[in-house]
Amino acid sequence: MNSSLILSNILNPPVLFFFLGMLAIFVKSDLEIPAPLPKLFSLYLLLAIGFKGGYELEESGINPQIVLTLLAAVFMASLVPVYSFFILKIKLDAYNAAAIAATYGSISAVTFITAQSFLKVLNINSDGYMVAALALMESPAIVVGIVLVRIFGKSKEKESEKSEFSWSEVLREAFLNGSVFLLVGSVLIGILTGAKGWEKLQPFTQGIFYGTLSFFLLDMGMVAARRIKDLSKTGSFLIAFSIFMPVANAIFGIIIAKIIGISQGNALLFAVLCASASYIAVPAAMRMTVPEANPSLYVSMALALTFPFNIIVGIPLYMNIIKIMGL
Amino acid sequence: MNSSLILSNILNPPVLFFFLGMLAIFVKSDLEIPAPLPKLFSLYLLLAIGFKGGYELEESGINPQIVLTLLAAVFMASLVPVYSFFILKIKLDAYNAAAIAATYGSISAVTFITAQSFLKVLNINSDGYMVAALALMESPAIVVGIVLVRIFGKSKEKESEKSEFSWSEVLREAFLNGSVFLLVGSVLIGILTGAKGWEKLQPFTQGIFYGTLSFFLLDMGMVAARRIKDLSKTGSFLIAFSIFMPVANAIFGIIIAKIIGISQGNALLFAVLCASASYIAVPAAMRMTVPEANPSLYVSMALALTFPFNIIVGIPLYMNIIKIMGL
Amino acid sequence: MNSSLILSNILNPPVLFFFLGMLAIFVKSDLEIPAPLPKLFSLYLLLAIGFKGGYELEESGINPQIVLTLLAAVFMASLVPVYSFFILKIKLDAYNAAAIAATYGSISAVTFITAQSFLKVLNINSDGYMVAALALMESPAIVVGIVLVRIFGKSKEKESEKSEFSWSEVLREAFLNGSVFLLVGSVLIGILTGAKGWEKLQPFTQGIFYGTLSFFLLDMGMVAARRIKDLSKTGSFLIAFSIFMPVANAIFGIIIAKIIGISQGNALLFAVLCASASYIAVPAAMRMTVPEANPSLYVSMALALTFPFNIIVGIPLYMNIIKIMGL
Amino acid sequence: MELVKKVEIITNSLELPQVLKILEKAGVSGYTIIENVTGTGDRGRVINDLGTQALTNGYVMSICTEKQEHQLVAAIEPVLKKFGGVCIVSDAQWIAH
Amino acid sequence: MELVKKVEIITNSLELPQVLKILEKAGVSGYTIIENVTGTGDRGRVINDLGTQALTNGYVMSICTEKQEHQLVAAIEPVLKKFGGVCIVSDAQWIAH
Amino acid sequence: MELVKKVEIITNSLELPQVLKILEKAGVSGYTIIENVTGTGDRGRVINDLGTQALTNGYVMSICTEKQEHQLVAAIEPVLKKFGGVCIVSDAQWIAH
Ligand SMILES: Nc1ncnc2c1ncn2[C@@H]1O[C@H](COP(=O)(O)O)[C@@H](O)[C@H]1O
Ligand SMILES: Nc1ncnc2c1ncn2[C@@H]1O[C@H](COP(=O)(O)O)[C@@H](O)[C@H]1O
Ligand SMILES: Nc1ncnc2c1ncn2[C@@H]1O[C@H](COP(=O)(O)O)[C@@H](O)[C@H]1O
Ligand code: NA
Ligand code: NA
Ligand code: NA
Repeated sequence: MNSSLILSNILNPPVLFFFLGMLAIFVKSDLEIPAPLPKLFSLYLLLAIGFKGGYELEESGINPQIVLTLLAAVFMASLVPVYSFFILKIKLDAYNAAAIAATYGSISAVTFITAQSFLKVLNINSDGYMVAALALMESPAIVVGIVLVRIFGKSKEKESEKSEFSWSEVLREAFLNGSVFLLVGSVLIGILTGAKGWEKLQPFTQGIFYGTLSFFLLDMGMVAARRIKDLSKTGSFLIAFSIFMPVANAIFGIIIAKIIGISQGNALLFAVLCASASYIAVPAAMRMTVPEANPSLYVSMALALTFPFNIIVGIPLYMNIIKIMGL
Repeated sequence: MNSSLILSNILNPPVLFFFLGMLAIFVKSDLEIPAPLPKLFSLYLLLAIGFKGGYELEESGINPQIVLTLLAAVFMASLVPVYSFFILKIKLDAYNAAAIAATYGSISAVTFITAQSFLKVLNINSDGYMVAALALMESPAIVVGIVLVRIFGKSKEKESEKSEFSWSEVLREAFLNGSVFLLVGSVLIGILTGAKGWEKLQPFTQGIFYGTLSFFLLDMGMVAARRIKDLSKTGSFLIAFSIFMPVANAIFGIIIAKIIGISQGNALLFAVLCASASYIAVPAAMRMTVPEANPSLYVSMALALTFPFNIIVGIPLYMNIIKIMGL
Repeated sequence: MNSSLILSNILNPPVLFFFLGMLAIFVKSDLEIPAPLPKLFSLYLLLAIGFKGGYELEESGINPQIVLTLLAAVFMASLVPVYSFFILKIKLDAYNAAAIAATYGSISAVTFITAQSFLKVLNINSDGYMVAALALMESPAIVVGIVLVRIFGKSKEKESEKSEFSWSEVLREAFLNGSVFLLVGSVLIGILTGAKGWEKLQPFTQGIFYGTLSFFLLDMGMVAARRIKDLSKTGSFLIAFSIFMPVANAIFGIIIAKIIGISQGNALLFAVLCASASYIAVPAAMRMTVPEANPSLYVSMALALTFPFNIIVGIPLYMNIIKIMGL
Repeated sequence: MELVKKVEIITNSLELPQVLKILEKAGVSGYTIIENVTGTGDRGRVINDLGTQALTNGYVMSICTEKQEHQLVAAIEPVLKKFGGVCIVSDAQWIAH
Repeated sequence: MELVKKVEIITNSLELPQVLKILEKAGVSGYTIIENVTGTGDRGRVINDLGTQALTNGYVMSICTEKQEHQLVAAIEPVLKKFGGVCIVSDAQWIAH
Repeated sequence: MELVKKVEIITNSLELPQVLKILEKAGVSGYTIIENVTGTGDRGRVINDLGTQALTNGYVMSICTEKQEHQLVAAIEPVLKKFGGVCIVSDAQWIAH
């Protein structure tokens, strides 16, 4: 693998702050970023990338290529949890398999943003509509996950309780969870206000963007590292899954990217979306709808393994694969 | 009404984020901006407009026009609660009438800031000293409200308890509440440090201003929408009051603006100050000094009706009236 | 003393906001900056000065002068608590004497930052490596303080309890406390990413720096003023100590600065480091390791006296001494 | 002062709205909520460091009559069984305004 | 362990200073405060989403002797009557440092 | 419902980890934590306005058996003696999921 890619990734301040956060936990520093400060950063990042994506989309307009990419995004977001589920069922019950499958079918916005920042270091272009792909890929896996539980879960519940389940609540949780809502809303506002709005908000949404991302990744490094001890209860099957599944999903994504012919930068973002796993929206939805599954499994896999793997190794690795495959 | 004015207002990112916040509650998204993050935004906005106003005041100096405007501001802030009180007394007891009257006599800083941002979109000038008017209009209504209670409230309290009432505490609450204090303090610092200070702080107080305002209005949209169900208990009299009173106050303000001959931009800001209602400083003061009044009445009127009305309809409407009246 | 220096210091927005914060408490305004917002500002400031220091260090490279300065820093940080201890022992028991000595041996980052901002107003240069001095001076006093307690404290504990004491925990607390860790980490990241990283993060780490500092000092003014009543229990000996010791330490620092021949700007920063006292890292460490000492003593001395004294009087005073001594 | 029952419920924050509905159905005169508490139980450690309530706990306390308490406990039990958490009842006296 | 009374007071945050004064006057050895709690009572819902404490509740708990408790309850009652809130008393045992 | 002991511990936040260790050693089935509470006691006022936990309190509550309670109290006492704080025990009933 091209070592300059790894270096470009690692010598990026946000990634270094991620390391610093992990280190803080490993050496038991009492560094702390108390709640709800990290929430401020994550809301800011969603608003900022949404607004920027919307503005760029307004500038570029819609074309068949964009539509094709977005369809591919929905396709992958629905397919990944299905095959993941059957792989996971080998070792797990239907509840945990479905919850983990949903986790990996969905995406991590901050991994996406870190990949954008990596592209910027390399001076490779990517397009605003990829933010729409990001938004579209967050929810389908939740629905797929719940459908899988409904089909394969041998419900321990009595019939009376089962009737309490409400699809409307599930769909709301899936499509209107805070991060999807803010992201889509910001995209729309970016489209509506165009260049004028962009000019006004640009010092906020762009100027302090990388600094805030660095701060947030510092926190995420701590959050991820804190969960690493939970991995001991996870078992080697799931540990392997948390590393190899993302890579497989990324390669699958890159193949599709090649087929539909999208640019290098967009292909990397697409690969990263396929490879990343959700540790916020999906866990919240699963905690409510599949309480039988163990949150510390799906949260710690996504957060303590897949997330750092993607940030540190995955992003340059997928870029390398893209170059090898000649996109 | 001039539809391009409405459009200019609505296609302003901060206003769109306000809509987005309201929508989040209506569709029951789990989007959340947890306390105390909104406090950060509101403190920031007060510091930033205060500092900017002070700097501009230092640049322009004081003239008779400014003094006249500030006197008009204090006049309106003292008069509005008086006539509001007698209108409200038709249907309410003295406690609630006084508390609501005080609420509408005082102002909402974020409505003022949104009007400033609307003027900026239209490229209409306004002056730094209007921030001083804002500061001066926050407190008098609190004092007027309490005086009205003292006169008209048939006190249920025993004489012994009555003696506990302390004017010094009331005046402190009125003139030294956090928002007035920070605003006035920032104006003074802006005056003292002038161009040098402005240059140093400008990326903070100006650069990220509209972004932070957008973020804050996103939250305020959620806060306002959350209180809309409380309106069902409010009754049609108070609902009508929450819409028509602001318009009447604004027209009254515009007439005064015409008499004293201030510019279009300043007239809009003055009208907005007259029209807006307080949902923070005054409720806090009323909760302490008039505990007999029902907070959910005055808070939900100011927050769920008057505030969104002013942000969405009021600001362009008052501008239209100003144009029609030929200011 | 040169009155223009005092004026330059006082007409600096951050210092004025510090006054404003103190005033808020004195007049009993209900202004409030709720936790954890101040933590956001303090983390930001550490990250920003660390990153900037690291970048400047990478640009300038290492030279013997730098090494000498850093050695002097460690020397002063170890020496100050020793002689402070023996002065304090005149009136206090070994526990309180050691805890206060450690407090004054260590440093206050925000005093350092305010001094940097003062230098900027005066257009006097200082170097990035002084941030490394800051980082190096935070911890040694903690270790010295604990050694002093071990030697001079007539332990009330039984032997069995004494064995619980763990040096590894103390050293971790000393060298890996959150502020040292974040500062050193940010310096290293600044060095590693150099000009490229600086360019990316500059709007964040530099653009909004003075505004955030102003905000933080507004809060610190409130925090300091809140502790002033605690001083009544402190006694005149400790009150005198909190003012004269910093001046003595600063003069001592300036003499050393003259001997090793560092520039005016760096000398001021060095003097301020010697003069300032820690109110966060050291109190935390002392609360854990010397629970016999009274936290309200060392916290209120450092926070309610030494900190405001340095911010308002100390910084221009030390500059004046530096000028008189012909550095 | 009046003899009353003090009911305390700790469960996943996401279930808070459901718990409040149960309280209101039982007709209690009020309740007090502390959000974002953490803890440990059979479902593992709860850390409040993700920007979501999904993985924190909520604490609700309500003063009620003995009759309301019985109704409450019966209604809360299935929620706790499904989503985890505890319900604690003790004796107290109170004055309300 | 010593038999004591546990007094819990929940009221509007603005009244917290007044409650603490009452506690200090009663001579309690200490108290613990949880700020910004929310809830529902006769005065309606309390939501912590405005940048002010005016509309949140404060929670104070104090361990005291039975005698102090009587004095406390008597002094707190008019505050609760005027500004709302509740005062809960229960039996407990404690050890202090 | 099961008769249980409710143990509440309030101490300096820095000692929280040590308290949790003691709870785990006593084998309790769980506990609930409220961070950054404030208060007053023999060691003076605790204000939560510095960016550090060093000077705030932590609150821990655990439902346990009487036997565990005895073990707990014995183990907690020296910590409270050294670092300050209080430990409160009361009777309760509970249902866990
Ligand atoms: N024995 C206990 N004492 C106090 N709180 C408990 C106890 N057991 C559980 N909890 C609380 O209830 C939450 C959910 O418990 P569980 O469903 O057992 O994981 C925990 O995170 C704790 O906050
Ligand atoms: N029955 C109750 N149980 C627990 N807390 C209550 C109860 N009634 C009132 N409260 C608390 O006291 C506050 C003020 O009550 P109120 O004055 O009745 O509105 C409420 O917001 C609740 O936090
Ligand atoms: N009598 C009491 N009632 C309730 N909480 C107390 C009491 N005494 C002390 N505390 C709490 O325990 C903490 C430490 O107490 P102390 O070690 O006495 O300073 C205080 O800050 C309070 O939060
Ligand atoms: Na994925
Ligand atoms: Na008004
Ligand atoms: Na020092």
